[in-house]
Formats: sequence, structure tokens, C-alpha cells
Amino acid sequence: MERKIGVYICECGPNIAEKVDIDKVIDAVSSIDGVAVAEKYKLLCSADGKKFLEEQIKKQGLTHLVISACSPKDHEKTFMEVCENAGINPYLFQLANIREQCAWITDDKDEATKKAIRLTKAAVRRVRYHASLEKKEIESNPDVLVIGGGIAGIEASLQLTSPDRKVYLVEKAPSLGGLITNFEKTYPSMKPGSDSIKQKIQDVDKNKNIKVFTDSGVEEVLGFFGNFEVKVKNVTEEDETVEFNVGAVVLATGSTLFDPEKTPQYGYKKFDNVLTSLEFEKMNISGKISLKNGESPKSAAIIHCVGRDEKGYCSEICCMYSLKFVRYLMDKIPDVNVSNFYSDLCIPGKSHQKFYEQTKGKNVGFVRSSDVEVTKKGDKLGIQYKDENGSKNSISVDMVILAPAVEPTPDAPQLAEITNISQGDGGFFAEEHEKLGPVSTSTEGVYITGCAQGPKDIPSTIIQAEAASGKILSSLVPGRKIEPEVKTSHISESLCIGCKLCLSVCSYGAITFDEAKKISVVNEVICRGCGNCVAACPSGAASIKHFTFNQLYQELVEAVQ
Amino acid sequence: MTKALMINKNVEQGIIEFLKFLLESGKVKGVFTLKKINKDNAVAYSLISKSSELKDAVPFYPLMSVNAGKLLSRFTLKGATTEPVVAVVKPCELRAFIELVKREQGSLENLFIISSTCGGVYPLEMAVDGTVEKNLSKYWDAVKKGEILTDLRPVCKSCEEFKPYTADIAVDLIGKSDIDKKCMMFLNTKKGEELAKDMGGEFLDKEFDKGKLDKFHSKREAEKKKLFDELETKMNGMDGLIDIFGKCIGCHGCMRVCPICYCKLCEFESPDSEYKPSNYESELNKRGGLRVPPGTVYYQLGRLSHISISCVGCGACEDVCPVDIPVSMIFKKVGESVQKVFDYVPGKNVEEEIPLVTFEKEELAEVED
Amino acid sequence: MSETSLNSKGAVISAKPNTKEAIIGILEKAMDKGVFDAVLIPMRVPAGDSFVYVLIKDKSLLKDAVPLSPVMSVQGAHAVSSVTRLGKGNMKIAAVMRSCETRAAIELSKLSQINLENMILISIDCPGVLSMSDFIGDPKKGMKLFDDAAEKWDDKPMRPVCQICDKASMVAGDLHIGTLGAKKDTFFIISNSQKGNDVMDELDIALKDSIDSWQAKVKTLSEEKQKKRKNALKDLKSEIGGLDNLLDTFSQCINCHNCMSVCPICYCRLCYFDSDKVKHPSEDYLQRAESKGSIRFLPDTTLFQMGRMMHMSLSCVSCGACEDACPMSIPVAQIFSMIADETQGSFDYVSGRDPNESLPLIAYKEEELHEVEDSND
Amino acid sequence: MAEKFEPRIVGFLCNWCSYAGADLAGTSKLKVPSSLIPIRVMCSSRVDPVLVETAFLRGADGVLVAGCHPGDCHYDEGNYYARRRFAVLKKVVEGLGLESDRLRLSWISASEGQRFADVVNEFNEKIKKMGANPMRKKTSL
Amino acid sequence: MNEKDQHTDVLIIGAGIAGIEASLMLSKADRKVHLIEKTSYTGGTAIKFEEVFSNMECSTCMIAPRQQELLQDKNINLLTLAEVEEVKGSFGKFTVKIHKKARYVDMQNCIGCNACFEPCPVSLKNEFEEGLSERKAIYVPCAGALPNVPMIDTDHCLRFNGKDKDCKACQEACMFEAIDFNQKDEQLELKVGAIIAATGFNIFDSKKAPQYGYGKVDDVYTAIEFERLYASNGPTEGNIVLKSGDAPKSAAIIHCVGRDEKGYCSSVCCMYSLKFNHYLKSKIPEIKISEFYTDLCIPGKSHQKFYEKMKETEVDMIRATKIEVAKQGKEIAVKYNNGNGKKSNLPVDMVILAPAIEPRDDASKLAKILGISVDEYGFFKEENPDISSVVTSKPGVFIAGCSQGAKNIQDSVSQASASVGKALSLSK
Repeated sequence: MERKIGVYICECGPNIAEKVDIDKVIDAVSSIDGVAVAEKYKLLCSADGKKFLEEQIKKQGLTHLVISACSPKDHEKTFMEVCENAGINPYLFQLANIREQCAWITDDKDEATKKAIRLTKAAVRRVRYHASLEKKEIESNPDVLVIGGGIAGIEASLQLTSPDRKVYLVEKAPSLGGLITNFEKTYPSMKPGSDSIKQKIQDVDKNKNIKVFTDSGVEEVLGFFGNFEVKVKNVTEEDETVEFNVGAVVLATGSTLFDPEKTPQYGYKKFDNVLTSLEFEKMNISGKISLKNGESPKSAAIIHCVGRDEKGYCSEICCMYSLKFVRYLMDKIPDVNVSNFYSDLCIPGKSHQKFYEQTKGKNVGFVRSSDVEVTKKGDKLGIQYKDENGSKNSISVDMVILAPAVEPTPDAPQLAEITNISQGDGGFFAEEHEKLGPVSTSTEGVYITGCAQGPKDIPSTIIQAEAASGKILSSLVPGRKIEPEVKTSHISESLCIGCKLCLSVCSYGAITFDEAKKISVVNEVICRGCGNCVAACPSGAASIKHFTFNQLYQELVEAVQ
Repeated sequence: MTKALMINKNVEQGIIEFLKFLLESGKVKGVFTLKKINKDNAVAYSLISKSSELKDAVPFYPLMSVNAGKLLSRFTLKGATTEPVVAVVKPCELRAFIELVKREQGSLENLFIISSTCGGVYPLEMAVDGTVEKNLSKYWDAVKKGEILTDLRPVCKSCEEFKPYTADIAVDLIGKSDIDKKCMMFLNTKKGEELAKDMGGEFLDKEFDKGKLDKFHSKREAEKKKLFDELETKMNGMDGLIDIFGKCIGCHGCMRVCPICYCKLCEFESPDSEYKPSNYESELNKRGGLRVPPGTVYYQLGRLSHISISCVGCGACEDVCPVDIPVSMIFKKVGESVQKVFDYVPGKNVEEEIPLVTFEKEELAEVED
Repeated sequence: MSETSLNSKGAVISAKPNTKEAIIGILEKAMDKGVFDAVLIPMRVPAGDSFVYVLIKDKSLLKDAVPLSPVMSVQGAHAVSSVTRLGKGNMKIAAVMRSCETRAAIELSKLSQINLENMILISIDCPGVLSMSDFIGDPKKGMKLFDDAAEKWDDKPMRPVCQICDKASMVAGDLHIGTLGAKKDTFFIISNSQKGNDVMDELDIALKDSIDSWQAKVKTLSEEKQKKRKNALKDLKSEIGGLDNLLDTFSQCINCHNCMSVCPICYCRLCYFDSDKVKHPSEDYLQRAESKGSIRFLPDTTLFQMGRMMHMSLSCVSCGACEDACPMSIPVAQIFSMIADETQGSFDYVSGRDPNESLPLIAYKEEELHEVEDSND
Repeated sequence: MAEKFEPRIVGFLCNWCSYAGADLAGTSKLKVPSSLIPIRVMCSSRVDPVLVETAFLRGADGVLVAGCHPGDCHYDEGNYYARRRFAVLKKVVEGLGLESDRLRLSWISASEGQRFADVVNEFNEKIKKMGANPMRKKTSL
Repeated sequence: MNEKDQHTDVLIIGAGIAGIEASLMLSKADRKVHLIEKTSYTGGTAIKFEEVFSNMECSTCMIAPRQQELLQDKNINLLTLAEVEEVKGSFGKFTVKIHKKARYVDMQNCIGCNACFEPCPVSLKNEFEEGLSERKAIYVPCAGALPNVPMIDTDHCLRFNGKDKDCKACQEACMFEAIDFNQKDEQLELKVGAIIAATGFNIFDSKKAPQYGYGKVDDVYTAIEFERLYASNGPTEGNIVLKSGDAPKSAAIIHCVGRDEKGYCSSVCCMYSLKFNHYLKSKIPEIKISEFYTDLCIPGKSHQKFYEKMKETEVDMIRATKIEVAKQGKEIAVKYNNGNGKKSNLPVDMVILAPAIEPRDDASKLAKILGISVDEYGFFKEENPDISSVVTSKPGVFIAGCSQGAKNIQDSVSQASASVGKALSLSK
């Protein structure tokens, strides 16, 4: 088909008109082969301007459009819409930025004009090699797989389910609830923890749109956003695997505690009455805080930051639950003496400091200390430590409660592999972006919540569960198709030799390897169009739509003219 | 009677004069000819648009670094030249181009061809150490005498198609003792006449000196018989072929420089020709050992079957063979036998259909951005 | 890689009646015992004027094998790739190659062009090879020339790039045959991998002998070569370096791309520089001619050479195949070898040294290469 | 040569940081030499070194590749790969004794309008000192 | 709730990072969004930062693409210079009255060329730049602000404050008839189904803690002021300089300014103070830095790593109490008690304060309008953190970001997504 390129130069009021001799630009381009019309207009982005363009495209029967005006960041979209309205493919258009990067950066009109000519010519050259690109639409499955039946998983499931959306909730334990079932109370509200979760578990059981698998693990997750194929295996009855499809996956697999045996100085498992925080929660919820010999302790020490040095991060919640433990002890044993051994008190957030103030009291000590060591002292436990000024001290207590660091569950690496996401700092699941993508991951459609993403308290965990649901509710609407990126990479089947270089540099796992054909294949649903694979491919088998070699080549040829 | 234009100058100077005129008069925007490209007299085809650059042109230099037919095809592959261009090429290069045009790999539109009767060229390796340069006078003496120079390439010594069939303008060199002083250009076509119009010099009605050419032809014929016989003894049957191609290192250089091999991806480099492990295993079970990579002879025979009908015997393949296999002589021999069957002279006439079309025209379309 | 403890010990093998036959003897034994099912090894062609790689299953054919061929007609890695590119297959195959071929094979395995799973790479101390052209002319003379030179470890008749090769004894594969520093009528077998150890076990050859004398000789030899190489490359750079020299050097190039097609590392199905990307419409060429007065046609020879450097120099093993195949005798191999030193050097990467060393361009460190950022300040 | 030398600089700018930085230089009305012709790519990792070589051999007096600062890549890690490729490119060009100073890699963020201006000015001056790219005149490339 | 007559549109208050996130998500869900913003620009406080911890990512590069997306999103109706005046109705059927101040610059016609600034006769301190640079009476807060459309500050514009009723310098400079003195404030009525309040925060006024010398001693800066000093699009193009114009040789960063007064830990100060240490070192490598803190609060998986990286730069971490800042000759004296109660005095060139995060001054007013409650500190109050921190006592009204409590960007974004999640799941 014959090419009819229309070139329109925007005066942008005085902004371009005063700095660029637009008529010269028009002269320079109108002679180029394929240019059917070259004109100027006072303000193309204005309502009139857009109308004018639309009419021109129709009247002149243009096949391609070049506009020399402002930055694509401002009006590329605007003019692409004009193209669509006028009935030509929006990608058969190129915008030359002769304002921000020409008119506005020099006072020398001659210079600016020269550059404007080169930019416009480059755009004309380029547009000749543009191809029509069509939006793709893909059927998507609205159902969701939630891995982990703790507070986060339950919260997410409840929020996601609806008559037109099934949720599959997979828990490896025999029952739902997770850690929180062991908590008598949760800070700072000091409301009953286990009760609130019981209520939620009932809601889950009642809900016929939530399918719960307990004693089960996820074996396999294949596919991509909107179209995942899942295999779930029940661990009690072997070889009982269930398969189903979902559109998104939520990882809410929680965390576990650092093993204090790795830090022998705290005497864990060496001496009686040295407990971990979880053991203490369990003892407490059982109704009675008592020593091995059945008596209730007269004094207790809570040691913070157990394993922090080993792990290399602050677990965020230990200070607060240690304070909660003080409350537990005071409630059950009014005259008990409690000493907290800590390095820095980390109690961020609006209500926490108040909680701390209210917990302080005459029987409650806060010792800023280092080099803490637990020893046996007769029938008591001795605590040796260095105080703030570095001088050695020691006290003796009946009971020692350790606050071990929060760490990822042992199956985190396996889950990461199955769901094709990576592990970040501390081995926790890595979020897509530290700031803007806390619950999404490098694999679209796979979300992470709660302590699986990093140490956090219950409110933050719930927030992330809600956040992940929000992401899914907004992007995976039942009955709606997904529209993947249009400007994606493509790998020529006949040119690809299967060296996998493209595969190794893709940050999104968008490229897979066809073992039968021995070639790489781009999954255009996952591809985000950075073009990294294109530069990585030595044989030019990989190309990226709208930034093809030829399109860039045309621009650069003009640039060096 | 054809028209002819005579310039009283050494034949190469005359042509250069003419080319200058064409550029300066704006009749063409580009001249495509052999040119010395550096102080060491390296010669290569060049696309010239400033007449001053013509000073280093050597239109009839006895060397074929690359078959110009392939180059003209590359030049017009994406469509006919947008500006008029004149090309000075050798007969076999012209014929190669014609064959490519028949296969839609190039276009004659807007393109003017000057060619000559050809005395043959020296082997490429002689260009490496500047021997060609040293042997120029020797070459021209032979041409003027209408003799065959011994140290030319075998294919050239045995070439009978040394006439510039479809050139717009033809120059006769063979057996012309006066080419030092005279440059006679035969205007074979309307295009040729158009081009020559307004050029200084005298226009006369003249014909090729048939006698001299026939004599030369018979000399070449004799030489060819000799060479073919030699080859015959070497390649008797499959074993002979295996012997000859045994040292082939599979670089496929012959294919790459062959003007007729225009495929984007050679069948013998495509996935289909790759051996799977299972192929190797079954082969090894048949015979105890297998040459790797396999298919050397298969490749040569395959290429023969693909191109022999159009082989113009330009000799480019033999020039680049790192292991001195007499590729071009073999292809010439087989080629001629095939061509005889259809009494087809490749590239002699652009209208003439290719007797058999053995290849895909449009493959790998998706490769293009 | 060669510096691992694996090859700190080896086995001293008797070279009777001669090294060649002793090696073949071991290969036969291994095939008998089923240690491997086939051997990939150079062999003289029927006409006797060249050598090619042959995959041998019938061990009786082994007797005509030539572990150290006088020329490198086909780069061994090409052969290995041809056999395993599409899968490891069911045969255990031993490939007897030169060090540079072994290293090329390892590079190709990183590029998924070779599957090493069922391969056992056996390298041999390499005295270099003759250039194709020197040999082809008179194979008999060539053969003799090579044997004498190899005997005396004299590199003068060998290809220029072999003369400055400092990795002729680099152990990168599974097993290595060391002739340097060995007592009369013996040679060493050095294992460089678990695979290698296993093979030796199955052959009941204990890796218990010291290889110090080999290591010592290799060390001195490669140090010599390194010196030689340094100077040679310095001269080369002054010869071909700089725009004008470079253009002169490549002025003879006829774009046959033989260098690319014989290069073991150039594994692409269709070279970028043969693809549509470099085929431009006539106006593009005319414009270029217009702006310069004239252009060589085809243009972009330098782009091809530099582009190839960009694409493969990080994996270049300096095997010299390209130079051998160049009809215009351009010193391609030496030039690429020189560039390879530069590019590989900037990542302390040695091509083919270690199968587990990741290719530089598919890895990165967050803190590195700051010298190339804003390299103009 | 008599006529004033005006460098021709090709600038491959990544869409998210450097191109935005260049725009900001514009909106802030900073002075930037007109010698640079920006070519927008989505990520510096799209810049195929062969494309840079092409520009260089076609006579570009300078080629600037600009992307997000390390760690800021919109596509997570593209610029790290870009940097490695550029390093190889530099070595090739240096190794052949060509003017590798004509190639420059810079990190310019979306808020660094001033930096963009400075980088281009500096580069432009440098190129002016170096003079025209001799490739421009060579007929046998 | 599935009644037919419920509105599906959503009102979002505050176009900061949380508001933007929520808007884009809702738009993606095909909801129409009314995003109202008090100021003339989007991006909130985060666009004042040059880099954000702990990856030191460029803040503009991070946010600008989203601001662009926001402006080009057909589902999002951005109303700048607008505030909520009244909210009636209940979840699913709210009726909201908006007061939209006139910008006096037409959003459609203006193309952002800024030609109108230069001729304006008035110039005054630029609040966006924390008064560190000047602006005109018609202005955009900083280069690159989005939407890139100026506004007229009627308090200072001569035409509006009556000093020169005939001044139309800007109007004459504008070639697009974009400047319209006759624009009037508008009263809008919106019908929405849900409301998300993400109005962000103020920082504690350091003058209220006089011991730190802010406002009395030169070269004592607040965190935000310092961010602008370092910003490459800020008043000094990112050059950290003293009033005298030369670069500081030493600096003190003081944590927890106003913590005692407020009674809570603002949770981000330790981290951004460490970031400041990086700012300073990157511009002035040889500078000597001391950080004064009581408890180091760097929770989370990535933050300690950052802290340790910063320690390598030889920052002097001083655990201190009773900190006082006073002028001392050319320098500034930082007096303090160290860990074991010993008095010390450290002279420095520059002091940077890390003030507490506090609710916006109009938070409780807005809360009243929305019918939600505020906690004892004045932050919007969630109904019950154990159930959800984004749900308020008023059904259909959700809260996100620092208006609910001090938090970092990550947590603000999480809350924004969470509020969307709640809004969508409760109205599905």
C-alpha cells in the first residue's frame, strides 16, 4: 500500500514558534519521499488541534502521522487517541520532541531550527518502519490460590471470595489459624487474639466459595497471571493430588522463630525454665505460668533480640510482645519482678509508646545491656550482662523468656521456586519494589503478604493481606479479559539458536525455553517490553515491537547526517 | 548495425571520462565500479557519487574480489534504486545479476550496465601480496593479443561466455591492439544510447569484431576441454567426489560468496539439516565411524542441485576456498551439463524463464523487523 | 578449573611404542570396558591431504586416529556441538581435542550449544598447528614439518596465533594428557573433574603420581609464551591499531564471512551481519556515497568485524580457525585474540576455563565498572 | 577545515529516568547544546552495542548512553547489564586504537535536569576538542 | 450490599503517594475516581525527597511515571486546590460537597511553558522549598511538578489583594488565554459509594522544642528543609551549603525531635537520618557526621543492612539525652549527655533535626466532616487494628497512609492498596 505520511508541527504558541523557524522545518521535510503533507498548527493538543488532525488524517487519507511538538510524556497518548479516532493504528505515529529538547534548551533560533529539522526528519524516517500493533486480550480466571491458613491467608481469602470468585486456601497444618491461635491477647489492644481468629475460621468454613485444603502443600504452579495451573498434594493420604486453575496466587506462609540453640549463651535447652516466646505464649494461654517444679516464678527476665546479630535485622515485634509478656506476668502473678534485657527499644507507631509507658512500673526493669549470658545459679538462673557503661553486672531470676528473631519458614526456598519468585533480604520473599510494590512480586499475579514478606505485627499483616486482595480485586475482575503490554519482545523461531542468553537476562521470567524446538519463546503476557533480551541476543533473533533495530537505526542515521 | 561511441583515450581512461560525464551531467547519481581504495592498491567495488573520486577507478581491473552481481542485488534488494546509477561489471557478474533479477533479488530499473568482453581475472590470493598489480601489463598484453594467460583462474581460462550479452553499453577488449589509444563503446540498448547522448566523442555505426572473438572462443574451448579432462580423472564416481571434497572444512564460504546462493538461510545450515543424537547413534550402528560435522559431500551435491542450472562459472567459490578444492571447475562442469539439457545460458536474457525453480522464494519473511 | 586440587596429582603412563599409540591403546581399553561408547578424534581423510573429526564406535577404526593433527581443519568444538547440540544422547563420548578446542566446547556448553553431560573432554598438551595453506600445498612435507616441530616443541612453523598461545596446556576438560616434562617414553594423565576421576577408576589407573615436573614445565613454557604474546600483541596493535591502519588491514576483506562461519563461538543460526538488519534500501547506500563522495560496496566491513568482537570476543579461545579460513590472509585471529584479552580481562574472565563460571554478560555486580560510567569526566 | 565544527551526538536515553531528566532540563529552560539528538528507548538495556558501533562508524562524533542510576532501573536490573555491555564495547574500541572517548555512559535521573545539561555540555565540549569523527570521511569502512 | 441505587464512584482525599496508589488501583478496577487534593500539585511530601531509603532510589523517577499515569487516566477526575466541605449519606450512597478554589489558570489551555512567571512583579518565599527559594505570585511549586500548571496566589497577587487592581502582567505573557482572572471558586457535589482519606502528615514544628535552636540559630534545618537542600531540582540544585555559601565540614543529625512532646515514635526518623548521612557523604566525602539518638528504631528485613552500610562511612553514632543546640562563635554547639550521663559538647557547622510526624492541622476538622474519629494524637482512628487499620467507625470511609499514623512509604502504599481492597470487597 502506498505510504502517505502527514507531518504536523505544533507552534505551541510562542514556545516553539518563537524559537524555531517552523517554515524551514516544513520545507525540509515536505520533499522527503512518502511525505504527503507537512503543515503547522498553533496548538495541536488543544481541542481544535485534535479536531484539525483528525480531519486532516481522513481528508488526506494519511497512513502515517508525525507530529513535532512537545515531549511524548505530555501528549503521546493524546495524539495516539487522535489516530485511533481517525481510524489509523495509533502505533503508526511518531512524536518528535522539538519543545523540551529543542526550543526550550537554546536561545539560538538558527541552532534550534536545525535541530528541529533533524528531529522531525528522524521521526519521518522512523515512522516509515512502524508497524500496526494491536491490543491483545486474554481470558482470565478470577479464582485465587491462597497458600497459608494463618491470619494473613484467612483475611485474604475472606476478602477475595465472592459468588463469582472461588478461593482455594491451602494450609500445611491440620487446621487453620496459624501462630495467632497460641496468643491469649494481642498488643496493643490486649484484646483476645485466639478468639478473634476462631470467629474468622468459622466464617471461612461457612463460606462455600472458599475451598480449604488442610494437611496440604502446593506442588506446582505453572502459567502466568490470569492463567495459573495449580497442583495441590495432600500430605496425609499420599498421592492424593488435586489440580485446578486460578488467576492469581497469594503467599501467606508466615514465618518461624530463630532457633536459640544456635546461640548457646542463652542456655536454651541447657537449663530448665528457659523458654522461647512461643513456648511462653503457649504456657500462658494454658492458664498458668509456672516453673518446671510447678511453682509460679517470683522473678523473670525477658531477653530481647535473640539471634538479631546472627540474622542481621531487627524483627520489629519482639520489643512489643516482650512488653505484652510483662502484662501477662503481672496479670497472673501480681508481685512478680520482671527485667527486660534489651539494646534498643523499637516501638514504632502511634499507640506503642503509650503501651510501653503503661507497662513500666516499680517491679518492671528495663536494662540496656549487651553480652547477655544465662547461667545456672543454684536452683535459679543467673543473668550476666554488660550495662550501658560497659561494666559487668548480674542478677538471678526464676524464669528466662527469650525473644528470638523472626525468620522465614523452612519451605520458603521451595515455595519461591514453585511460584517463580525470588527471596530477598533475610531469605524472606522479595517484593517487586521496596516502596511501591510491597505485596506484588517480580512475577505478575503472585502476591506476598504477612511475615512471609518480612517480620511484622498482626495489624501490618492484616493490612498486607487486604492489600494483596486489593491488588487482585482491581486487576482480576471476573468476566474481564486481561490486556497485556503491546510493545513486547518477540523471538524469531527460525533465527533463534537456543543459547538462552535472553532467558538469563530477563527479570520477569517472560522467556521460556521450548525443549522440543530448542528455542526461546517470549510469553507476551508477562513481558514488560524493556528490550534487554534484544540487546542480549547476538543473532538478532529477538526484537522488540515499536523499538525495532530498524526503527532506532532510522533515527540514528538521521542523527549522524 | 549498432551505434558506437568512440573516445580517443586509453580504454579505461575513456570509460572513466564517460563516467565523469554521467555524474557531472547528472544523468546518474552514482557510479558502481572497481576502485583502488587505499595506498596499497587494494581494489574493491565502490559506489561513487563525486566525480573527483573517479580518479582511483579501475573499471576493468583483472580481479573479482566479490561477484558484482551479488553486490548489485544487495543494492537493489529492497527495491529499485531511487536514483539512476551506472555499473561497470564483468560479463559473468552481469549474468549472475540477471539470474538474481529473475529471482526477484534485484531490479534493473534505473540501473545502467556497462560491460566488456572479458579476458578473465587473476586468482584472489594474487591480490593479497600485490602480485596482481605487478602483472597488469602482462595481463593487458595478453588481452590485446587475444591470448589466454596461464596464471589466470582456471574457470576464466576455460570461460566461453565472455561476451557482455545484455549490457546497455559494451566495450570490446579481446584482441584489440588499440585499446591503449581508443575506447570504443557499443550502445547496445536504447538506455545505452540515452546515456551516451551529449557525450563528446564520435558516434559511428559499428559491430563487434566477430572473427577475433570466435578465435578467442575456440582457444577457450580447447582450454576448457583440457581442464575438464583433468578433472574427469580426479573425480570418478562417489569415491572421487569424497576424495575431492574430503578436505572440505564446512566453512560454506563457497555458498556465501556464490552470487546465485541468495537464500537468507542456506538449507544446509537450517534446523532440518541438523543431526539429532539419535541420527548419530543409528549412523554409528550402520558403520563404525562417522565424520563430524557430517554431510560434507551431501552439502556440495545439494548445492549443485540448487544452483547448477544458474551457475555462471564466475569462480568466486574457488577463490575463497581455504583448502583449495576446485569447486568452481566442478560446478562449471556439472552446471554446463545441466544447462545444456535446457539449452539455457544463465543470465543471457532477462526475459528467459528459469528452466526449473528449485527454491523457495519467500522464506524467513518474519526475520525482517 | 586447572588450579583446582583435583589435578594436583596424576598418573604416569608408559608411552610405548609411542605416545600416539599409547593414547589410542587407552582409548581402546576404555571402549572395551564400556567406559565410553564412542570417541571423537581427528583422523586423516581418505585422500590423505587433510584431517577431520570422526566419531568412532567401532574401535578397530581407532588405529588410524591422530590425536594431534598437524592442522585444525575443523574446530573440535564445532564437532562436539554438532553431536550434542540437540541433546546429550545415549552414548558416552570421549572427545580428544586440543586445549583451545576443549575450552571452546566449554564456552558452547554455557551457551547451550553443547551438552557435556555424556561427554568426557580429553585435552592434550598442544605444540600448535600449521596453517592450512602451509599444509594443503604439500601434505607430506607438512606432516613431516609438523612432526619434527612438535617433537622439539618448536613453534616457528606453527600459525602465528599458536606461537603466542599461553594456554596450550590449560586443563579445562575432564582429563588432560601431559607430554611436557614427562620422562622418556612416558606421559601424564591428569584428571580435572569427578568425571575424569571416575574414568581413571574404571580403567584402574591410579592418580597417585606427582605431576610437578609437568606443572613446572608448563609454567615456564606459558611464562615464555606470555612474554612473547605481550610483545607480539603490542607490535600488532601498533600495526593495525588506529583508524587508518585498521581500515588498511580490513581493506582486503571480501565479506565472505569465512572467519565467522568457522569460528567455534559464532554459533548463531544466521549471523546478525548476514541478516536483514544489515540489508538497506538503495537510498541508504546512495546517501552514504553522497556524503563521502564514494563508499566501498558492500560497506560496513568494519562494523562486521567490530560487531563480531562485541558478540564473541568474551568467549574467544584464540584457536586461529578464522585466520586459517581467511582467503585474504588477514590476521584476524591475532586481532581477535588481542581484543579478547582486553574484553575478558575486564571481568577477570578466561573463556572456557571453568564450566561453572558464568558468562560475563548474563551476570553483574552492583558495585563494579565505575570506570566506564561518565568515562569522560 | 574552514566551517565551524558542530558535533553530532547521538543520545540513547532511557524512557523513565534520563529522558525525563532531559525533559526537565527543558522545562527548567536550562541551556543544553543542540548537538545531541535524543533517541528514546524504554531501558538502557535495550541499547544494543552494535547499534552504538553503527552510530560510531557512521560518523557520530559522540554517542551517549544514559539510563537510571544503578538500583533505580524501572525494570529492576537492566542498567547493570547495559553497563557490562558498554564496558565490553569500550574495550573493543580501545583495543583497536579507536577513540573510545567518543562513547559515554551516564546515569541521569528524572530529577536531574541540571545534571543532564551538565553531562551534555561537558560531553559536547570534550567532543569539540576532539574534533570531527574521522569515520565521517572514510570511504572504505 | 447490592442495592441497585448505590454509587460505584470513589472519593479519594489527598493526592500523595497513598492517594495516587489507591486511585490507580480503583481505576484499574473500572471505578471512576474523584481524587481531590488541597494543594495545586500531586505527589504529596514524597516528591520533595531526592532519594528514598534503603535502596537510595531516586524518588522522582519512582513517582513521576505514576503521576503521569494519573493525569492521563480517563477514570480519574483530579481536582486540585479542592477540599471536602460536607459529607452526607452512608456507604454506597454518599453525597459529598467539594469546595474547589479557583486556580485562575485554565488546566486545558495552559501548556506549562511558565512564560507567566517572569513578568509577575511579586516575589516571595516558596513554601514548597521550605522558604529556601523565591517564587512569584503565579507559580508552580518546583520544576517538574505535576500537573505542570501554575496557580495564582491570591493573597499576594497585586491584582487580587488590591495593591494593583489592573496588573495583568501574567495574562499578557500568556499566549494561550490560559489565565482567567474571572475564574470563581466552585462548589461541587459528588455522589460516591466510598471514601478513602489519605491526607498525609505535617512535621512537628521544631520551634516548639526551643532547645534545638531551630529558627534562632543559623544552619539548623528540619528534615524536609534538608531534603530540598539536597534535591537536584531544589533551590540549590542539590548543593549542600551553609547560609555563608560554603559547604559544611561537620554536621549533627538529631533524632526524635518532639518525640517526648508527642508521646510516640515516628518510626521513620532513624532511617531517614541514616539516609541524610548518605546524602552528606555523597556530596561532601570528607564531612564529619554525628547522629544523636536514644533508641535506634530500624525495624524490618532490609533496614539494618542499610544501617551497617552507613556505619562504614564512619558516622559517629552518639546515644544522647538532654540535647541542646546553641550558637558558638562561627559554629554551632551541640551540648548533650551521653549514655552514662557525662556532659559533652560537640561543635558543628550544620544541624539537621528529625522532627516527629504529626497529623495535618486540619485532620480533626476533616474527621468531623467525614464522621470518623481521631485518636488522642489527632490521627484518623481505625475502628480496630486487630480487624483492620484502614476501616473506620464509619462504614464506607477508609483511611490510608500517614493520616492514620506515622509510617514509611512502603506501609503507606500497603495501606492504600488495603483500603482499596476493603472498599472493593465490601461493595462487591
